[in-house]
Amino acid sequence: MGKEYIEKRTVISPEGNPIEVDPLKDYFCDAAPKSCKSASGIIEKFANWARSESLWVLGFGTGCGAIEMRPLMTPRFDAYRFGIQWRPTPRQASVFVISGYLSVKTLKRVVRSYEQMQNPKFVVALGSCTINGGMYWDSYNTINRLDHYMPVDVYIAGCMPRPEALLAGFDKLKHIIREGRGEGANKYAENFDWYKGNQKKIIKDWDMPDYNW
Amino acid sequence: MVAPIYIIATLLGVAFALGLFGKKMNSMAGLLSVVALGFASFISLEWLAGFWLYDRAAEYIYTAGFKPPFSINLLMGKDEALFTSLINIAGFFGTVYLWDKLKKIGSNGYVTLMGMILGLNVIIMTRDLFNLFVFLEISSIATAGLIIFSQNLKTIAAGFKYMLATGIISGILLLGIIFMYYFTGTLNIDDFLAVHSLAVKGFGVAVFFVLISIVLELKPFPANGWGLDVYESADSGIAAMISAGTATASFFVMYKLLPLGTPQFHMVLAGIGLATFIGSNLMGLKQTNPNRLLGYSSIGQVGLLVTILGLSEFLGERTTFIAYSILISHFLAKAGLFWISGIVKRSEIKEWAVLRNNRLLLILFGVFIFTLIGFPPFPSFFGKWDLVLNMASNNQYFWIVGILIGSLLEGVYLFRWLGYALKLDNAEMPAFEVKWNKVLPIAVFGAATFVVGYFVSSIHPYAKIINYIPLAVALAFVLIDFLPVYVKNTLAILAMAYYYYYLYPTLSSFGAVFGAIFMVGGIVTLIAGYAFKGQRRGFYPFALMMFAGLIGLIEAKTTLGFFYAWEVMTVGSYFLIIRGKKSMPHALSYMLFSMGGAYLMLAGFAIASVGQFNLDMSTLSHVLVHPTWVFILLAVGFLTKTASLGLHIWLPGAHAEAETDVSPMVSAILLKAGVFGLVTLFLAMGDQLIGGDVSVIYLLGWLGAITAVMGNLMAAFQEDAKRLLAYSSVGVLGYILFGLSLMSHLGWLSAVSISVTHFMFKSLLFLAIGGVVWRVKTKEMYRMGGLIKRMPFSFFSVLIGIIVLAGLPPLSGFSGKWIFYNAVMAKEWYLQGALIFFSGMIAFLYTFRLIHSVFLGQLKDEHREVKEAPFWILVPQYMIIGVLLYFSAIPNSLLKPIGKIISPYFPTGGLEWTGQHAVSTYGYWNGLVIFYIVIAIFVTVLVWLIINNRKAQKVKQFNIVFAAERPFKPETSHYAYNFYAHYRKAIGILVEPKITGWWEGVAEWAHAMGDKFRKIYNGNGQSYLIHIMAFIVIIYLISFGGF
Amino acid sequence: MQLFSIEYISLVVGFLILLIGIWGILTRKNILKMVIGFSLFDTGTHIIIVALGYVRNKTAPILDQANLQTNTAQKIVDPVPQALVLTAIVIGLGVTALMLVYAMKLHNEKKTLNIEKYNDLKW
Amino acid sequence: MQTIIENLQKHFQVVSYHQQRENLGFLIASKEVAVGLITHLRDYEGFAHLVLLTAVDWIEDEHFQLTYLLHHPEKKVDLGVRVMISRENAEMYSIHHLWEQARTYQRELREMFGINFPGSPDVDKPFILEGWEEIPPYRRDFDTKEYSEKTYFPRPGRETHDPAEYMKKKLYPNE
Amino acid sequence: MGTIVTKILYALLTLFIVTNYGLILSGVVRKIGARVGRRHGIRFYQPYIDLIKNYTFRTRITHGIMYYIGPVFRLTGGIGLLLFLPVIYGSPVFDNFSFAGDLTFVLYFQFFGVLGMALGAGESGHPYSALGVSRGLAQTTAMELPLTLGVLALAVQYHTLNIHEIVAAQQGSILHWTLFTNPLAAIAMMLSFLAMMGRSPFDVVLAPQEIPIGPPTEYHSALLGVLQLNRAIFPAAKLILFMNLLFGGATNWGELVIKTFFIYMWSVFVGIAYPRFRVDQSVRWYFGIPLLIGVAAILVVKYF
Repeated sequence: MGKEYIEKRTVISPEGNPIEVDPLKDYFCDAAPKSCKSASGIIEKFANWARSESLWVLGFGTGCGAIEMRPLMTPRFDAYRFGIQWRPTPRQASVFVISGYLSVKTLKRVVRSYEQMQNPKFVVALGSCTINGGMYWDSYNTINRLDHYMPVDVYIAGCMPRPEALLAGFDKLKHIIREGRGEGANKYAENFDWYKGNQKKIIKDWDMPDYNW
Repeated sequence: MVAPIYIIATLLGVAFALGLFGKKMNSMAGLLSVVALGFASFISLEWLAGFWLYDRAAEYIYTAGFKPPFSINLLMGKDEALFTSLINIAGFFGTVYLWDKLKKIGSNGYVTLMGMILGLNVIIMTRDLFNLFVFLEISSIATAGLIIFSQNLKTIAAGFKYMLATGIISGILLLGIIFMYYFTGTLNIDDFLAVHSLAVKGFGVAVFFVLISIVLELKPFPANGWGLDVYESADSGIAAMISAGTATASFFVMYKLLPLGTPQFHMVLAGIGLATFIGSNLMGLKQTNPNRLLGYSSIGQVGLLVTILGLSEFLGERTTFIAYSILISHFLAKAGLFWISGIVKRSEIKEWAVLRNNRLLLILFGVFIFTLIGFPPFPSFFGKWDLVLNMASNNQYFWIVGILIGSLLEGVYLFRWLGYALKLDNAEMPAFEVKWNKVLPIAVFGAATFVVGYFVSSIHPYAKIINYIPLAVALAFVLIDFLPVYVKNTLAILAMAYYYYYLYPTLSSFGAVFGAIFMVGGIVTLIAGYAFKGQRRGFYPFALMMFAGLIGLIEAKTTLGFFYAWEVMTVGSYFLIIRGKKSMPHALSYMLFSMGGAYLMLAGFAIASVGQFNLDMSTLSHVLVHPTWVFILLAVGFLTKTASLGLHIWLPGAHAEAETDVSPMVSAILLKAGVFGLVTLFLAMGDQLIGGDVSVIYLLGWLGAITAVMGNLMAAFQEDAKRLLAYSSVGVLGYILFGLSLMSHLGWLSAVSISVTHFMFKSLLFLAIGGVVWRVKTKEMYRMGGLIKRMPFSFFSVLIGIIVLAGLPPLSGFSGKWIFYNAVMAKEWYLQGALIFFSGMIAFLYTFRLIHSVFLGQLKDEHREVKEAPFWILVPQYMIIGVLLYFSAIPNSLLKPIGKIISPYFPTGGLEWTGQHAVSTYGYWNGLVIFYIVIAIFVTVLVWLIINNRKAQKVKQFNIVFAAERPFKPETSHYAYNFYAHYRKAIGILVEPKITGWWEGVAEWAHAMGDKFRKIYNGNGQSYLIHIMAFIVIIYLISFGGF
Repeated sequence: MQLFSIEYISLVVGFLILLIGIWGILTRKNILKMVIGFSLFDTGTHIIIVALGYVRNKTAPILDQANLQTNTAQKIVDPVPQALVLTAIVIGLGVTALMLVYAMKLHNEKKTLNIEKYNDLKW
Repeated sequence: MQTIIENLQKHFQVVSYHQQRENLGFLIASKEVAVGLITHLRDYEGFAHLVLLTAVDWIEDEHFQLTYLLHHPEKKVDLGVRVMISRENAEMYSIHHLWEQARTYQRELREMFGINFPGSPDVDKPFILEGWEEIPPYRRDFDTKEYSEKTYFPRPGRETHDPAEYMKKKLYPNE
Repeated sequence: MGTIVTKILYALLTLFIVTNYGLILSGVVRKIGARVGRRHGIRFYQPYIDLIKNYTFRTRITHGIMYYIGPVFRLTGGIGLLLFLPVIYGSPVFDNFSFAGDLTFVLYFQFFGVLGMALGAGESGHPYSALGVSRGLAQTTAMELPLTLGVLALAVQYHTLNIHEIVAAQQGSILHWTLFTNPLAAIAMMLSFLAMMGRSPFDVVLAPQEIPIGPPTEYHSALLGVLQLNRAIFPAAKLILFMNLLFGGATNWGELVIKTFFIYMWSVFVGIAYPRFRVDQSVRWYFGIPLLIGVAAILVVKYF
């Protein structure tokens, strides 16, 4: 119910011929993601250094933890000095900060945004809610483990973690990237069916393609 | 030679003989009448031929064996022969037309008709005043008799009013006659003319009574309500007789008696005529009943003829030519129109769309309307030309203004009517019955308009040197209209190509440039015509007619030739424009603005001809009187065609609603006619000063700059793609006007080169957008979108088109802008120059909007399977693109020749070329190097990007970042409607349609005035009589009361 | 022309009748009355014609044996107006007759003779 | 407040009235009269503002309690109208024609409690939950913990304690 | 042949220097902005890292051919503008291709990239892209009017549209700068310059970092990298243009760096001090005082 927009429909062309439109197939690219080989040796190291020093964060406040991210930009914490800056669109961002609990409804948007980011991409998950559901662990609508739905590079524990903890988390992420372990995007592509299965298990009204390019 | 008395004898004899016929012999009676009228026509035509071909002398016919004043005498001269021919032919064909109706009435009908024609014949021939009275009465009794056969109450009431009025009028005539007799002792007109000079005091009053009653017979405004009612209610065949026959005869009486009047009375007469002409055409605006409309028009035309008579002192020996050419046009056209009305039998002009069911009648209808208004090649065109020219040479500008205003008003309702007939929906209207005997007279008269037109032009000293071959070729396409479109298209292209080949060696200077635009442009746009299927009836004659007119402009040696070509072009383009689905109102306003502009030009040419020995175009360079006015009139005339601000309101609709390949013809090519006119004018006349210190061209420069800004601004706010392009044409033409106004080498170089490139990019854009509209069946840009995926070739065309339009380097549009900047600097018109630059900025707004809203953004569901535009529409586009790219890389291939053409006129301040490197006083520019450098950088960057960006995943239209959501419909995700909302908020106040509103106000005011005036015709016969009496008193006071 | 001469009086009378006729045509609403006015107008005209052609102490321009021989031209009044008036009367008759036919037809259709009722066509 | 109630009792059958505070009272009306009563309160008594509409699941009594909380902007008093409706075939008359915003509350109640409001616009559209297939989650017979464990991959190792017991043990381990 | 090769090599040299200068300049300016806000701020070489990172993305998508070559147009516009300008006065090395076109050409050429980029953004199908373009174009038209008037006033003053000659006329003393010889034109042009640089209060076109709006919304990876390169080169080229026109040009790189830095700081100062205009507000603003100043500049040079 309420999903007419993904049902097949027939429109009339200017010449008067009926055209069948299948929204999911016609509007969206349905290619599956592929795991990308990393370059070899020093080039990849250099690239990883660049990636780690230029963390463009997707500005998407997913939960209550979003409020903890704002002070990061203030003179007191000033994340800019670490090469962290906010981008308004997933296309240009490389780090996705999941800031707090995720309801099923939010998860759907998160998955979409995550998939719209380009490889390599990194996920930083904030707070206990993303780890095990936190205080909402037995809620009918809040996920318990984020890593069942997308690869998570860094968990930052706390309810909520303070900005200092966040900075420490970002620092950890930098190390991970520099060591070449930030391959979440590839992991996602390789285990795509599993992740997709988990996602589809809880997102009942699935109105998007399997992979949002 | 058969003696003219046999006309009378035959008609009278047959009329009496018919009285003997019984009821059962109606066909027999009819046949006899037709034969009699045919014989009468033969006699008068024979005389006419005798006069014309063999120079016979006029012949008097004496009756009863005495000479006047003791008997009645008749005269058969050249004029009489002509007029009796007209009357008898009208009678002959009228009877054929009325065959069924008269048969129903019986022999009495024939008798009455014979009586009427007889009466009119005698009226024309007689030289005896009392005899004139008698036969006037006979013909009006006969007319009333014909009317009374109708069974319709309205008709009978109208007939009664007619009787009352003519009774009173002839009573007054009789009084006048008897007093004239009392004072002179004779009734013979020739004798009156002899004694006229020694008239006593009372004699003048007597003459006044005679003349005023003849004037009243001609139905002057406002004492003509009775005539209108008859026109409206009588059977169309009878109305045709009255309009063609009675009015013609009455006119001749006026002509005959004219020398009786004093010069003052002639002026009064002219005034009455003009008031009638303007008044009845003004009131005609509100008419919806076709017959009444024709009545108004008829009265108006007769008013014009009366004016001409009244002004005969000024017109001198040309009076006859002018009056006759207009009269014959009116005679043929009005009879034809009444007859058509009788076949159509619709009492609302909006229902005339039904006429489309019969192609022949529709064509004839158009022919008659154009004849009536005075378009070439019909006789009245030459009449009006001579009229205005002669009035100008006598400094009678007031009359010129009046006559032209009246003609324009007439054009309003006639063209509206034509538009209704051509365009309104006729789906649910039943076809009407067409009988051969009804069509035959109309067809004969229709053909006669051409024959007479040719004849008239052949006796006109200047008209006969015009080259009519292109027009004839265009008209010949009417005959092969049944052929399939590809045959006609090929023929048309061949004809154009051959003519260009033939013309090419003779072209020089600006003629060569504009000749190339007109002819090559025509051929290129005609190629798109192959995309059409079927027959495409009615396209080729008019397309070729338009091109014939354009060619004529270049070929024109005389101002008459120029004006002729201008009008031919207008006719052709009118029919091209009205072909569009919703273009009826736009075609009307196009026509009216064109007419208005043409009349200004006519006036300008007329003033320019004063004191000249001939009408050569070169006379414009040494205009003797009012050169400033000539300049302004001609300039404004041309500016109507180039759609400058204030005169632009016809353009957007006309160009936008036209068909795919018509839009480029009218927008990219036709507008250049105005530019060519301006070029010719500026070269011939140079600058003019108003009041000694304000330069007209300076003002035109400002006008051009403001037009450029406003045209572009309005383009930016359009939702309709073709309308956007149309407004863009307004803007670019403003540019060109500005460039020409600079009156310097560079200014002209930029204007002429923009003229050429505008032809190319606007054809390109109109064809490309037209091709898209062809497929997606809408012109609203926001209904399209994402079509780049479906129509990549069209997209590329539009891309090139807008880059050239916006004047972005490295493509050739920039050359115009660059030259232009230098020209502005040299001329020191900085503020105007800044405006022009600003308008160029606004061009970015609408060009981006055009390409984005149509080709980029979200593809709509309905358009998922649209095909690329038809092949034959793409072909000319890519031809143009090829040339554009060539001009971009090698700019001097275009600019050098134009520079050479300009140099003789503006020798200093040109460009210095070293290869492709151009240097002006202020700056420099090397198109080729820029082209190479930009391409080199572009390729390098592209390669760099491709190296870095391999294997990109192709995605579909909804794979966009949508704030973590997804788009639901393409419609809601396509930002296109009101694209510049914020801009509108900021400066939208500039583009409120104030000018359109002003023109609408003018139109409304004219209609309201017409409506107000016509209320005097309250339908009461008695009021009409009061009008007549009051008219007499007022005219008497004006003539004799000294005011 | 002398005051109170027969031709003057008839001229004045003729004009009076003519004016009465015009007055009738312009003011009466009844069609028949208008036709009568028209007749008066005609008659007035005719009287004027005759009056203008009258020459004192001369006879009617009827050529008989008696006056055919001597100075006919001096004895008769101007014959042309006489001839004209005859024609005019005939024509006037014709016109009046036709008007009456019209009046009849109009009355048959609308059962009224008021001219103001016949204004279906206007403007 | 009292006068309002007295007025009301003239027109409507008010089951009980309970004054909680000086400016807050609750009354219980039957399902049939409730809408008329609320309309009356809005149009004649001046309770112009619908503060909220909510429900309580009295599973033991087998009914839902709907609470319409109305506010009187001039007198600054609130009046709650309670309506008991059966859990079986839970249905109530819609009041979206009185307050436009009521439709949102009713959509929420429809989704969370499964209380139907026939005629309320969009009442069947998903409100917060997208594609919910179980029994409505706010009904007390829906076991969220069981559902969560079944659905959301609970991370193993999580221990749950009774807070009072746990803290006592932790703070006073010796007792 | 040899001259062409040297020309190309010289052009590459200029390009290299200006690209680096542009990148560092943007980093430094952001650093200064941070310091003003009592922050430590980014590292001055951060733009390099961002640039490299964008080129090292492993996946990318494309919405179609125009989307793909839109950034190419953009960067071609930027590089072209730079190479058609005389960068260092009197230096044959850094004169590049300024022999090909004069000031008019340069003023028009800057739209080459803008239009191409707008088309590319349009093909992405994102409504915000089109919205950003529509805002940008509208603001540009308004901004160009005072600029044009100023340029015309300059051309009148120096009787040329040749940038070389304009620079040459300003040599000798600081008082020969157009800024002092023709202050009205300079003011008009510097006001237009604000919107040209796209900083606050005229930055609603991109609305950086706040709402996902503006033409580059859909651009990423190497496509974004190309745009970033352009964002280093294009403003630098514009700075050089203004320096040549108003501030006496530069005879060496040091002078160029100092002058352009201060010209840039003008827009930075204004940007920090003033909040953002809506598009209709900025359009109206440009039709107000700046336009009047421009007209006054014209009148002054014409009649005095």
